[in-house]
Amino acid sequence: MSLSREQMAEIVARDIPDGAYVNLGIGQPTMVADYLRPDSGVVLHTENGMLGMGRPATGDEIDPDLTNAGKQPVTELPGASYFHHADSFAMMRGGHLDVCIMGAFQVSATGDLANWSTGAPDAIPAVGGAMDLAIGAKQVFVMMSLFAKDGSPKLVPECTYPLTGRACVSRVYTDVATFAVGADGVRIVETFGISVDELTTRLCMPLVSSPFT
Amino acid sequence: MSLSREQMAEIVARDIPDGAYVNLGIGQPTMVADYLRPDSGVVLHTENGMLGMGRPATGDEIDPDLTNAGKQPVTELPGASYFHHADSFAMMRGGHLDVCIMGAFQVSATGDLANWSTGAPDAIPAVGGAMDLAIGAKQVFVMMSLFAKDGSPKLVPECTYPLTGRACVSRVYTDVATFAVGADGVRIVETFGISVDELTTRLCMPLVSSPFT
Amino acid sequence: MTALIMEAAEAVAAVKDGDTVLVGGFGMAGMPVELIDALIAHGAGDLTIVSNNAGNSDTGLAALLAAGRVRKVVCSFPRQADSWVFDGLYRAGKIELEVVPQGNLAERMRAAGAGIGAFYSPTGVGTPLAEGKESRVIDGREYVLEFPIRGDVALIRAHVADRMGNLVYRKTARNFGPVMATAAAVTIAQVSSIVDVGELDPEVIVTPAIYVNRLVSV
Amino acid sequence: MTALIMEAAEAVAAVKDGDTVLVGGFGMAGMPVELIDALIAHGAGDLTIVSNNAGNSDTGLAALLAAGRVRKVVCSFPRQADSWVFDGLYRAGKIELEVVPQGNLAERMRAAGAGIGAFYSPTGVGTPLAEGKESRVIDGREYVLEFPIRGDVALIRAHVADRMGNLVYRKTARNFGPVMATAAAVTIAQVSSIVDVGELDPEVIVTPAIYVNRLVSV
Repeated sequence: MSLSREQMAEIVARDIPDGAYVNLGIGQPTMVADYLRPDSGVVLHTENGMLGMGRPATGDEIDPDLTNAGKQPVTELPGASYFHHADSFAMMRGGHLDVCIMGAFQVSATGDLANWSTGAPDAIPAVGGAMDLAIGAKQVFVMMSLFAKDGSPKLVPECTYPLTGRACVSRVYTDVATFAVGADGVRIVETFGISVDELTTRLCMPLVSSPFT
Repeated sequence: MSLSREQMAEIVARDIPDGAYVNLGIGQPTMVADYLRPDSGVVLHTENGMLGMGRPATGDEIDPDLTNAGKQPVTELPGASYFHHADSFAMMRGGHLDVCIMGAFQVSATGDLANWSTGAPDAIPAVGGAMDLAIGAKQVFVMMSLFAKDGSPKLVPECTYPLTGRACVSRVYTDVATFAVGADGVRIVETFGISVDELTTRLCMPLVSSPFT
Repeated sequence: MTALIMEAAEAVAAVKDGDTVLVGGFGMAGMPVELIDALIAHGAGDLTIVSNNAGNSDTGLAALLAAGRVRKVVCSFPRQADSWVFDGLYRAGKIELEVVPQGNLAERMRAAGAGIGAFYSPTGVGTPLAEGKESRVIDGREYVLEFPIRGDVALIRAHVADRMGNLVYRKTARNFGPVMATAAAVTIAQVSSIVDVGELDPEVIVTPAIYVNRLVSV
Repeated sequence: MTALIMEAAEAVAAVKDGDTVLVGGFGMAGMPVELIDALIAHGAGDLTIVSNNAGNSDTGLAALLAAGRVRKVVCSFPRQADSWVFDGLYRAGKIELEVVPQGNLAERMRAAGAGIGAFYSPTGVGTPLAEGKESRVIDGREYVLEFPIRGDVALIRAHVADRMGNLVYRKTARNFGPVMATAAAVTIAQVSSIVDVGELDPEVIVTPAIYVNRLVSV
């Protein structure tokens, strides 16, 4: 059976090393925080200038001066620190974050990421920090459904949407399979309710089916 | 009569605008601090990461963690702030200091500064923050004796010593005259115990003798 | 020179028609709302606004845009759920937009403040936002050449200032404030309170007074 | 990963022969003396040392140099009244020297930590220290292209750390520490005390724990 969004978040959380510095971007990836063990020592970074971000703020905790990258109110954990935007993006761009987790429109066989623009001619372009995160973190994990609503795959030989970053994705977590992207191509790590044959058929690209090592 | 070092420092201090942010470098220019009016609002910067530097520390005030660019113990004034080296030099390089005051081996007719190396073949090169200060401050004031021990002028048509910075000096304060360096050349602002004729004779370069405006 | 303490209206009178104005804030956190309102009342137009977003709802930057004062927006993320004012102007061809990746936006302003002529950034390589820009391979990695973004005026919000202009911020409202303060010819900071010189611990000052020209207590 | 608390000897075992080691301090302020002593005892050689100065008197960096462990020094100001160890080695042709203007030294390390491929600096233009370097005129001003300086290990001194590795400094002893912490693969900080997580105010942390790998309390 394919995975729910919650199950995907749980699987991603499992793959984050203890003590890692992690950026969860905005939207779906922020659900990963719910599945991190409290004793994992994972420290969350938010691009608007904070390490040690805690869970979403509720009720009296809400402070307009303390938000995440999605501009939602959050809390502060012991050991947190604040810094300005240039320092925050220096931290990202300089390769200091261990993992960042992002959504995607498309990921290519070589790890290219497209997640900021569908290239629609009437769209208003808006990129935020996505391009900085894509090229900055030591590992970029993507979370997405493997197929679009029209059934077309989002893991593709080459992105047709405008790129966010080149050759930057290392893992792709989807509802039906997890993939590792490496120098030798895309390897299937695990499948959920779909056979490798069906995956290979529906994805118009070569896949390495051996277990990820 | 020519000026003592103290008198030169006093004259330089007089030309620093109230409220200016000023770097006094190391050595002789630090004497200028003694002649700033306490109510002048001038704020001293030291390149090792501080605004609001106070007078030299004595006795129990001496703190090895609080020194000036010459590594001498200093004090902290109310309103001081500390910052790291990259921020300190960003402040200098970014043109935020109003005035910096430096010594010199030579200053050229176009405001080139040579104050870090005599170019002697056996000298160990050492520049410190001089090149950053030279090109960073809005105005660079030089304090020096006008003539070397051998009688040769240190204000010259072109520097023969290796440069610290190009076209960066705006004022030259010497024991016998003060000069302003501008687009039209070097103007005599004031003389001390020497006639303009003698100055012109001893300096092998054209001088504008009209009062500085 | 030491910062001058002013009313908002007097402070923003520094903005002239055609100026580039850096506006702090990430969403509402750190947004200098009262300064923007004063800028709207002041009336300067033909402005280029550099800010992370392009206004939300009908207030603040959105109101400045709605008043027709803005020629161009330089930002990382103009399109939001409540950015209808910008969206309308953009679709009507009434406003220019330069989209800059957020880190390049911050770093380009940092470069302006730090006297850096240009820098090679790995962000945006291979994307449409690098089109037409110089690139260069350094140690096997490709970079895009990015140039400084300078402001004529910066409008920022901090938490507490001392009378000299030293600033501290509060939590993630710090965001672009410290960077923009370094990048503008005139920096105007609105703060929640102004204390006497000496009341802020020199170790914790985030923006030294040298970067702050005008203070407005709101 | 969260910083590990170690003895000095264990911490500096991260240094390997041939490494580039960034060493904090401006004069004695911020100099990680105990870490340098441990490095001397550790024995790694063929090192490149990046530091503002090249050692004073016969202790610390000077002792490391005297022990013959250093192949090259990258610094802004090697020559001081009490730099006789360096002076002797240099004049004997036993040590390489790269003199870098102090601001370029700091900015090149900052670039390494910030993922900047190279940057155009106005410092040094027209001087012997820019010879052989690329230059470029931007907006009418000439700049020199400068490349990052990365360390394999940074040895720095801070004032207080929490157990995660967050650091605060003291007065002008801050100097190169925060920059070097970002520029090395492994950053080792010696501190006067280590407190529990949560005891440092998040607003005043200068070096976030992400930049600190090993802590030594001295």
